[in-house]
Amino acid sequence: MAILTLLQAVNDALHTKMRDDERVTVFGEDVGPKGGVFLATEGLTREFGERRCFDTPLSEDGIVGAAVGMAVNGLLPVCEIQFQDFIFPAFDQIVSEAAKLRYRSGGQYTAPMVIRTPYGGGIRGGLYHSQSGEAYFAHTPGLKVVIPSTPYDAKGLLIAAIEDPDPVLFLEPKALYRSLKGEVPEGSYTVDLSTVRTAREGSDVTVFCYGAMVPVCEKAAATAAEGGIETHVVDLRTLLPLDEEAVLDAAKRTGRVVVVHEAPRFCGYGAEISALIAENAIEYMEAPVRRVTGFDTPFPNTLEHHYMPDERRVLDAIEGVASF
Amino acid sequence: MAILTLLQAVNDALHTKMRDDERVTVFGEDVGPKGGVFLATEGLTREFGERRCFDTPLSEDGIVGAAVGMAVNGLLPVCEIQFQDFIFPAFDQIVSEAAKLRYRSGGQYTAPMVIRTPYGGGIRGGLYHSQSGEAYFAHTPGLKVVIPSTPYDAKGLLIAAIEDPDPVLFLEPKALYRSLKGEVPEGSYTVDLSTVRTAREGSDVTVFCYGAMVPVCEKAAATAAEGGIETHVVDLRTLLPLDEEAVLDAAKRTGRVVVVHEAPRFCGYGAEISALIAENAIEYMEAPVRRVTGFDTPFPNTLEHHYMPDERRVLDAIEGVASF
Amino acid sequence: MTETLKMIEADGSAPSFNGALDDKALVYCYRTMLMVRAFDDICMKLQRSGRIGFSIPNKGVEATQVGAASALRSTDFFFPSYRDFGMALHHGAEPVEMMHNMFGNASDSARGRQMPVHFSFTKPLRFFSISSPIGTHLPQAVGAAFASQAQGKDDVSLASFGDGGTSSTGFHSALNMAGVWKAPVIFLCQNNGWAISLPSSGQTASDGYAIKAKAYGMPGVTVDGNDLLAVNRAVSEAAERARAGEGPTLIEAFTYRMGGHSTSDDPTKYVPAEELEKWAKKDPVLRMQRFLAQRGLWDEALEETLQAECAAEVAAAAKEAQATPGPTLETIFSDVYETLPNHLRRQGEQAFDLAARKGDADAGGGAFPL
Amino acid sequence: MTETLKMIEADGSAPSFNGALDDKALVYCYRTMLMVRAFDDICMKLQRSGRIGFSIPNKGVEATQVGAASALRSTDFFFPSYRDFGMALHHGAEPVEMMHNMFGNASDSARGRQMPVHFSFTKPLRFFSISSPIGTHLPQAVGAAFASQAQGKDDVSLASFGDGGTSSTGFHSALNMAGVWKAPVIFLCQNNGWAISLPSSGQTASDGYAIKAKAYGMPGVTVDGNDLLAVNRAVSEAAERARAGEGPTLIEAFTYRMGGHSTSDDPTKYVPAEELEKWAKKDPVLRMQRFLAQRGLWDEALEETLQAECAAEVAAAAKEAQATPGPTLETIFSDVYETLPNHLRRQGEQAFDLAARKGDADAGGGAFPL
Ligand SMILES: Cc1ncc(C[n+]2csc(CCOP(=O)(O)OP(=O)(O)O)c2C)c(N)n1
Ligand SMILES: Cc1ncc(C[n+]2csc(CCOP(=O)(O)OP(=O)(O)O)c2C)c(N)n1
Ligand SMILES: [Mg+2]
Ligand SMILES: [Mg+2]
Repeated sequence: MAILTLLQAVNDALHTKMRDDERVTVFGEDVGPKGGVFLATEGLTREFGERRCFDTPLSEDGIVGAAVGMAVNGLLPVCEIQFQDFIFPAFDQIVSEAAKLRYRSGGQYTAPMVIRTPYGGGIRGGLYHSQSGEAYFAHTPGLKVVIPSTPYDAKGLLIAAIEDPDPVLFLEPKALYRSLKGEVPEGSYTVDLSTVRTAREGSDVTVFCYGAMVPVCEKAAATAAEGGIETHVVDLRTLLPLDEEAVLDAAKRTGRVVVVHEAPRFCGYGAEISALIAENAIEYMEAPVRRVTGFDTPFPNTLEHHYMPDERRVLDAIEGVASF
Repeated sequence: MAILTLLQAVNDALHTKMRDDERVTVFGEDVGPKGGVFLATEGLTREFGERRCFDTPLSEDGIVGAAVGMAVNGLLPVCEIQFQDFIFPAFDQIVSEAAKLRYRSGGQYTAPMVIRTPYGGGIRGGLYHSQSGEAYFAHTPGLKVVIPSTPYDAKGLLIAAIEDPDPVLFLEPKALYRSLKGEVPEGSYTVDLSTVRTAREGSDVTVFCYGAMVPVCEKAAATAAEGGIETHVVDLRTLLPLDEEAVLDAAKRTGRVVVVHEAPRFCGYGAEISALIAENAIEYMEAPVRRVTGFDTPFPNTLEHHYMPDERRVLDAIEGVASF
Repeated sequence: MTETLKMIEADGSAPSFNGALDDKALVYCYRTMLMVRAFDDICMKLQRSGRIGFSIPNKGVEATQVGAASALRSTDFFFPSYRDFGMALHHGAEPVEMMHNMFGNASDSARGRQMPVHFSFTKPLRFFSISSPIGTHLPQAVGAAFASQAQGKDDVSLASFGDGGTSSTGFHSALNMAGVWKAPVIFLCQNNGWAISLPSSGQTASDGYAIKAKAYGMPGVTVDGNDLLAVNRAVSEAAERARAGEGPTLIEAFTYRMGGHSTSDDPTKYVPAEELEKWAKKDPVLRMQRFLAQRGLWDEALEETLQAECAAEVAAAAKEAQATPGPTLETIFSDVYETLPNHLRRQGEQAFDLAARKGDADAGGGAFPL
Repeated sequence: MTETLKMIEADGSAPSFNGALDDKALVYCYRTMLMVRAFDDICMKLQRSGRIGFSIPNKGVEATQVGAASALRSTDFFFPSYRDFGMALHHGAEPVEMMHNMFGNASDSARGRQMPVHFSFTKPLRFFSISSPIGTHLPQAVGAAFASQAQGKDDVSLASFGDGGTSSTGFHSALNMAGVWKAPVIFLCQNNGWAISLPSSGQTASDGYAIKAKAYGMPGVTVDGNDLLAVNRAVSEAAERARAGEGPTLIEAFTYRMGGHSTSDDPTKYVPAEELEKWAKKDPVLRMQRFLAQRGLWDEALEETLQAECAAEVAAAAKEAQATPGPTLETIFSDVYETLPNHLRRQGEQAFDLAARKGDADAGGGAFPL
């Protein structure tokens, strides 16, 4: 098996599905000859031609709107938003249109499409090249929201997203694009949407996380283990629909829970995890459900390492709930 | 004191502030001669002229974008989005611009502005005239999010919002526009932002709600009282920033909590309330924290009364946590 | 403003008509216009009597809708606005199916989820599901047109929208991309004088709407929207260009909304009475009638027959729709995704359970059936 | 494409120049151009050596920036793009303040919260805080222009953006509203040939960019963007019209981005070498230099002095900025709102507490000071 970076795994998934299915059409800003600003689409125009991988004008609304139109008329669009921070001009197309089309038409029209976009901090991108907007989308029925944290999952989940009959927002943790390598099978395979991944087994504390926070939590868990705390790390990976049973099982297993994400805390995705537990497993809890998150501020530039949860902060929370 | 509907109270607040302060400028679609589709701005163009209350082209992005520009250059814009469902083309201006301007410029530029918009169900408006999008905005640092549930609060909170140095999203429960009357003082007064309102005192169960759900919860509380359950009803009214201390106090008071809103449950505003409690008051809880919300689907039309939490559903939850 | 294409004179003569539509087709167009009016009328009555909640009148704009529809095939992809159901009727959509939507009942293709007038058909024509946000369907029409072309089909997309719609985000994104892609799409701007209470003169400072095509490198055409033949010609020409790979066209149909914006609107508050009178004289249905009469295709007897047929058909449709029960509780939860996710299944089960325990909701067979 | 306004010939002669800028002003403009280049150069070096993270080069577009700035007052409201800091320099912004931003340090007016090149000034000119999303500042410029007018001031707003920016949502909303409002705003589209890797020919199918003005009922002007005098004239005329209440103007300055999009970009991957060579011959700084020489305002000695001055000033600025410490932890939490809300105060206190307990963060005085 090849050892690929997460970025290469994304690229591999696109190549694989484009070879498999000629309906798959990739477009967005700079995704053609340049191969995308992160090079996730490198080589696609060369291999599949301009009709199947091409640059668009600077219009996220147009990109996603056109994707909906392609999806209802026989193609399988996989569009890219250059940074998740720039998805907001397309918010209306995503939330009002793609997500609600099947429902409002009684299934007469559907939008099998994927929106890929790099999200999150860690590249000194400041307010507008660092955001984690998953909660905006996870609150939108009709959408699926996926965030991989390993090269294997990146490929398998992206292929599953492309094959999915409903619109999928595929958020790629840009901080892991090149920093993370892992085994990736050749050819096509899928990772089921709506499943979580156990990144580490443990019996004392359960940590829920996703995307770029997974390796941070794994590190914190390793350090905690040195101090005798066994941490169970769950990579949520499909944020919507969420495998709630698995979440509750993992929470009950230890009765001590920490939820970690980069996005601001208030009304962030972590709140849903806490709420699920407070509603369905509160009697199993032996400690407060703690959240370790970005602060409720915009994303700063110079101090981003203080803003993003790091091993230090996660570990502190693990120790806190373990000793409660 | 005059007895006004919530709609009249909004109209009164606008008249009052426009008389007080000539910087206040009202604009949006159909807000001029027609007085708005709900008549919230009726009479303003007549009294203050076209320069201070006027219609715009059909462009929410333009409306909010222009409001930011007016705000940084000496006016106090109060723009209207005709239905909250149509705010999404302006999402970028709200989330990327208005909310982040003070931060990104180190306070050199600020956006004291108000976006008023009717939200919520109850008028057979289907998918696109019924939504409750508060969670999208409450997850956005830099914004304030306000939802009144009484005529008194509507006027006092709106005046406070107009006077506030930061951008405020003012969501008006359209289901209550004409159905609810109450005493409203003449002239200017404010209701502090970031305070909750105790709508009913009780010692057995605490219900958190806002907007059009407040009267629903009050009715359920009244019925519960007949069955011997004393319910404490808290109208959150300023969703961001939230008075978290008051929320935690009210939750600890009974140890049994129900959170109610119309919006879909998953990653809805209620999740934050549950999460706050799970993090800071879990040891006081004697029952699961239950949420009674809209379903995780788009908003249906014919069956909207099944979709929106009603007395029946709230009461069931109150009884459920009371007897846990 | 660019020159306006016009074919039917006030007296009904149409010297430049080249027979693009044969006699049968002409009468059929007229019949569709009457059907639109009949459907409108009964909906107004149903709304006034509280049987349906809402409707959107089409009086005044029938020639634009039907003229455009008559220029296209039912395999073309219609991306309509809420004021366009005449296009569907023209291609054979059943009034009763539309009525099910007006009542939001169990037989509605959208299961009563949408407001009235938000139709959706996949047959006998591709009439895209209408949504309320203005302008969002324009980039979708471009994407669909791109897809037709990519799959080697010569179908075109028609995106229809109002003067207000030109200010929307979607308008700009769509026309710009369509221009760059040379997508086979026709943009039909129905300038009906108003966007709710805003006159079209307040919507933009441009000299008419067709001129906006210049910003996107495509031809712009202004056509008399109350003249069915002129609209048919403009749309036919645009469709021909599109099918030939020559790209998109923006058509401004200059017409007039002769009623309120919707049944919720009181236009007397803002529409000048003189303006309404002026346009009443240009009534598109009368105009078409005079044209047909001049060609010997119309007489009082035909009028009576057609009117009676249309009235009967919509009345029967309304009766059937009214008698059809409302959607069942499960329709709240279905069609969010292709497969019902667990959290929604649970929410549905809880709703059914509560309905069973506390009544006040149609619980169907008792168990949540999805 | 509309006719292009051009004043300085390749040899430096400018027969149509009417003395709109006096000799001192002309040399000052030239000096600003050199300062932009000096600032750019040192930033490239700082970036390559890892001292700053990012920069955006301006080589090739200096005449457009400085020409536009020289036509406006510092009380006018500048809504710049990230490639426009020459406008700020021209009105007296200090290179050292800009450098503080490049380093994101404690003296940066934005407290190191933004990426480099995202400047913000309230004095000596109103240079609106730059944000990364493309096109959002255009409707803001319209609102600010409206506000100036409403308050009886004759200040204008300048909105500056790229060819890519014309496809954004904000472009459409802004130009349409400005047209309807007759707002005193100048839209300056810097068509520099590229939007990252997309050539401007792929951005739109329209015949140039100035023609887009027609869609909004305002004049559109094309100007040679490498010709400072021509840009100055076009912007001056637009400003005059705006101040006189005659509304907005769209100006397309036709110029060329002679470097990469940013320091993160490798343009050799997609920019044809011939194209770059062609434009190198039209270098706007050389063009201005020749013009000044023809008027006897330039010689080698002046060049040396100016270059030395600029280089010294930016070097000193870089030195000072580099020596300035980074922002303190509290700056994460301030300026979200005017008053720090309780939940943020708590988050800040926790951050300080953790830093105190576990180190690895500058906790300042130890207590959360806001
Ligand atoms: C994005 C958006 N903003 C506002 C509305 C509310 N609204 C519904 S129809 C309408 C006017 C539309 O005018 P026009 O496009 O001219 O179409 P017409 O009704 O005249 O056919 C408005 C403002 C909406 N539906 N969508
Ligand atoms: C809304 C949005 N989409 C995408 C981007 C990413 N992006 C940054 S600059 C740029 C190209 C801009 O081109 P242009 O407007 O011509 O300006 P130039 O860089 O040439 O000065 C893109 C696509 C962005 N910043 N904002
Ligand atoms: Mg209209
Ligand atoms: Mg450019």
